[in-house]
Amino acid sequence: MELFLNQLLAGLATGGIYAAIALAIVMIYQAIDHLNFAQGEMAMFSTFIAWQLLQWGVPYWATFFLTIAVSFVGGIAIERIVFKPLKNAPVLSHIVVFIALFSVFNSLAGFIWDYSIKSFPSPFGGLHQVGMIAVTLLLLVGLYVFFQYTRIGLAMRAAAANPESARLVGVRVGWMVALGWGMAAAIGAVAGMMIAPVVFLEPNMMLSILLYGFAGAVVGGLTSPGGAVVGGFSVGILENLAGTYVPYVGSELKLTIALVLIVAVLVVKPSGLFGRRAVVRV
Amino acid sequence: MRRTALLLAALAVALALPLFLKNFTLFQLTLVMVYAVAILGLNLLTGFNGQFSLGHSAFYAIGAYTAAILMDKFDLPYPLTLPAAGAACLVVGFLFGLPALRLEGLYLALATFALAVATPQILKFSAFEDLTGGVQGITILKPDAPFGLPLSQDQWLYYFTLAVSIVMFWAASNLVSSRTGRALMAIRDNPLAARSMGVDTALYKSLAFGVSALYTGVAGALGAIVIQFVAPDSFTFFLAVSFFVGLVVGGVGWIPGALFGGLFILFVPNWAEHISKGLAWAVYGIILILLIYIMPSGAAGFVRAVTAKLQRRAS
Amino acid sequence: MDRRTWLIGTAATMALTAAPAFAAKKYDPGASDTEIKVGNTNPYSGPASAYGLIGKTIDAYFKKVNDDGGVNGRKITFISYDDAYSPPKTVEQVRKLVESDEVLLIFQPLGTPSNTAIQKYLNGKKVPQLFVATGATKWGDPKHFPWTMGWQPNYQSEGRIYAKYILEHLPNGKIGILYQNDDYGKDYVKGLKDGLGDKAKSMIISEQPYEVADPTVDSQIINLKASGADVFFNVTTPKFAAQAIRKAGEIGWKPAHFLNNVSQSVGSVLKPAGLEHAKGIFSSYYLKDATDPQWKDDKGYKDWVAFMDKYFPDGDKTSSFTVYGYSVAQTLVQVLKQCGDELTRANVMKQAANLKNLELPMLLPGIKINTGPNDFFPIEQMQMQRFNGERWEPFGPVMEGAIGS
Amino acid sequence: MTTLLEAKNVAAFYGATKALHGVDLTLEEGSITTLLGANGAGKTTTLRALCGLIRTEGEIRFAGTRIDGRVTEDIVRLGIAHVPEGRGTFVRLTVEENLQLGAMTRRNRAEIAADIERVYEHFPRLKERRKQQAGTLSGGEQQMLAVGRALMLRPRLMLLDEPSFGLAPLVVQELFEILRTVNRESGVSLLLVEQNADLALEAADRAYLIETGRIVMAGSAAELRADEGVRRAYLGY
Repeated sequence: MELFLNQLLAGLATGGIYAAIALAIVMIYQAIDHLNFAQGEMAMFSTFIAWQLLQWGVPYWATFFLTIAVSFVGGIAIERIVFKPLKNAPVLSHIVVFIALFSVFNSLAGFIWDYSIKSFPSPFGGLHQVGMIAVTLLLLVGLYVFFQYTRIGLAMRAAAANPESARLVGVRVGWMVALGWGMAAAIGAVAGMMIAPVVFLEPNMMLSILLYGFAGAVVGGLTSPGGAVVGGFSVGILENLAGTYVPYVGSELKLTIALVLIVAVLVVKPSGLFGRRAVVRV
Repeated sequence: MRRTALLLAALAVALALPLFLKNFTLFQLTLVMVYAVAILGLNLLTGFNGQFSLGHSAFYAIGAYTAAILMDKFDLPYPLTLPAAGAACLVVGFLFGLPALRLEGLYLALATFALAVATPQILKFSAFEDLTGGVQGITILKPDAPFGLPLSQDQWLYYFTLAVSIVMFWAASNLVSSRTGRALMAIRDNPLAARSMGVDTALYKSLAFGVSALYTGVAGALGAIVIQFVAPDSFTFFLAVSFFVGLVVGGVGWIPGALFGGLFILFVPNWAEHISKGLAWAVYGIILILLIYIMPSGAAGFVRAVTAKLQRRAS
Repeated sequence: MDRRTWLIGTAATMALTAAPAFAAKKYDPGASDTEIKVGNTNPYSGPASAYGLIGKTIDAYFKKVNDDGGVNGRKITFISYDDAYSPPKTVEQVRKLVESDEVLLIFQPLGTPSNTAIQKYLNGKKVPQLFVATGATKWGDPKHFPWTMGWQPNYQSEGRIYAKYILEHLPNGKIGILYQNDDYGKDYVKGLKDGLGDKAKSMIISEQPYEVADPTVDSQIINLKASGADVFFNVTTPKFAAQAIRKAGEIGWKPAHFLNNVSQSVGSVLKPAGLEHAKGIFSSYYLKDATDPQWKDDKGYKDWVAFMDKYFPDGDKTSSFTVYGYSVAQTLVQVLKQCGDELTRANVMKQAANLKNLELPMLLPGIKINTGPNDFFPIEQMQMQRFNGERWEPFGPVMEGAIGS
Repeated sequence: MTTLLEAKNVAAFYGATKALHGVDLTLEEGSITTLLGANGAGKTTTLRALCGLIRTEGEIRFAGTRIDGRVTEDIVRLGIAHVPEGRGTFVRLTVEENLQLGAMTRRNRAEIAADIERVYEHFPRLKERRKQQAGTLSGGEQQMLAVGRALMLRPRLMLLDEPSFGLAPLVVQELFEILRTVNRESGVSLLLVEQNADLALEAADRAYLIETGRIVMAGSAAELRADEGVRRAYLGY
């Protein structure tokens, strides 16, 4: 029983990591209707920027907000420079560009900061994982309020759902997409700064976390930020319990088991546990 | 007529290359053909049937291991391992295609991506270690040219792979222009209409998965013979991502595009490394972005635009 | 290079290769009056890119050698390609090195699968596959693969050294193992089990693998604690080692902790993990840890720092990989020196198998490199050490893993 | 009366394909104008061209300013509301959110709230369903929502693309009644594209006939109604 509880708590803690990144994934999915495969690398890069600021002696909270601001601007810049000219290219070409961005960020981080691990401080001390979960939930609430109760949040939702109609009511759709990138980059930065104290900072730190984040986002349903958070936590817990309790194969095939379960969820419920399929009457 | 002439010229060049090129370059070109066949498999699925996959490294791995195990444990001659690998992948692909029926677009991409990620772990699994060699993998012997032909191993493998590739490409273009091919494309373009025309979409979609896996599996077997070695680390999801990049760069839904894709994923990383060692993958990423910028629909779109321009000028 | 070492090396050369040293010049591809071409593959990208530091350090060291006049008047041209830790890519790059760049030898290709993939090719071509960067046991097999040689102590012998210690001092220990699920991890576990012999079954009560792709090993550590183990054999690479040490400390699990030397760096593992959690850990090593304050006045250490400052200023001085790259490059330079003017592939292997009591400035005191026609394991000695919360304290004699030789 | 919108020799393109070949149009302030034509004649294309949704050539002026070549978002801000073909409903948003989106270019919250109430007065059924997902509304309700959303802009000109399409006759009548009221009370000019020529000519002051991307006839609604050819081809009697 004690083992079970401990594994549950550990799963919750790693789940917090996945939830944070899943939230960023869902954010950008809402804004651009794609999964951004470079999301994790962008978050990693932001975290390195934070690390560099800390090395230069900038205090933690100043670094925290400065990094968010820099990432926000960076995300917008990426959309304006890389994706705006490609807005008429086929979807698959966009995915290739995500892959290209992935390579660029990974390689650049390794080049600038090299590949050995770096410890990253936590503002919450010994209670880091509790703090991380709290930050994730806070972000979620913040996003909910933003999307539900602000004009610009409404405009973003409209731009994502029906770009042409949105333009016809005067929403600057191009900028909404850019804003979505900016926000996703900023949320990624927060996720990165929360994750790095747990897994240590290095250029490849997001590789697998991104995958689990995707899994969490998909299980929860890509259209639901709340679902993404729940999904992230479930994947974390599931993975730990499978590794501990599935006899014989559990420890060796932990990842595989988790993935099989995810695919199973999808087969039963193709739009995720909390995802919505648009209801349309013609 | 012009097309046939072009194909014959290309074939003549391909046959003559070993007379002029070093063994190492031939080896690289052999790998290009191997990757081209793998990408062709992916193209049949994505380009002609509209199903995504970021998991084709799994089928490539199954093909490679099938070949390696048959050669290593059962002393099967290497040419016979290709049909075996193809058959194994046809079955696995078809079975994977069944649950995949329920998934669309991104969800399918993710499910297949999960398959790619899990592959190395499954290959390492200790229960299969006697067969797969576990983490150590399997080393196999490189075949000599048969019948005492005066060819080096690399030259022979080049011709062997060339022959297999020609058969695979020929079969693919026939498949695409057949009734089955039209059904596959109808499903891609308008699944509802296809169903109302009486196409059994479930069957065809699973079949497309199977055939696609078959191609990639044959490529995997060829790859194992050429590299002489299989190990879990050879089949990570990076390979699946490379295939995908090759598909898009070559052109989705255009059969010769696979060859462009193969050339791209083999040579461009090397060029990138040549330009800057420390930033090789950053350079690669930038090349990729520029390429998509110039040819948003890959080589296919580019070639089409150029031929259209030429024809317009001619007329 | 430390003067004393150089003298020993030269003396060895004089004594054992006196005759060929005065022979006429003889060259294989890749060698000439002015140049020696050395080929290498390293993972500069991909999941194992942390190891790329080794290749960069070697490159920097050869620059230094060239600035100092080269080896017997010849400059070393070091050609190193990225293989992203993918065996097919290694095959392609190594073939390019051999057939297109025409290097004299392949030096330090990294990774067990990568080296396995090129072993047959290089032995078939009779090109040296020298001082491979992996600790698998299979690299010391001169009968079947006379062109392949390892360098570092192999993982299995390190496992045996810990087994020996455990049997002696903790005969009733209950052992829990955390290992990376690949050749490296499994070799360590095999070494430990072989060393424990009959007692392995009863003593090892839990084995927890992890994948390189796992974000954390927290779950595994919880399971190990729950199993009741009081001896912890920690076979992890730096990132996971740091996670494991920290997690064990956080949940109050205090076993006798044996950490594989891959991750013994004070600066890049123990410090991030928290020095208070690392106190009391056992390990064994053969290189000096550059972040260990006990070496700060050591001549070899100071030379290394001077080299790093001048030739590799961006290099990470807290990483053991820079020390490793420096030392293995010095070993190759010694071999090339011994080759004299006979720079043939055969002679390279012959001299590589003819290193006698070679001491290097960054090897721990008492550790010597020895090879022979039937001994393709250059470094076989290790020193047990314990972490006192600040630095590693050696204890006991220099130990031999004794396998293969 | 003053000219509100004037299009001179406007061509429009879908990619490389030319879809309009020199259209001339003049709309008077406060008028109802209708654009008639067969399927594929270029009616929808004309509307899309006017509000910058596709690439155009030629000159378009709105209240004196050139608007050709400007982006849709800016044209909307000048006071042109477009009720597109298929209604452009934001199906996953609520009815009220749809209306709020219509006022995206405006700032004054109190006025917006008042305008929403006015839309609800016009369309009481929307008020009942204000918290419902818009996708769950019936076709007629969605059309009303689309008109309501357009009104939220406080436009000077509304472009309506087949508002009667797919609606029951009673609903159509109700809708046109409201459109006429809006035109009369708020002075909003309307440009109406319709399949149902009878209905459109009855409501309109002025009419244009478009065939294969060219304006082939222009005049008062009465003139077109009286024309033999129009009658035979579009009115069906």
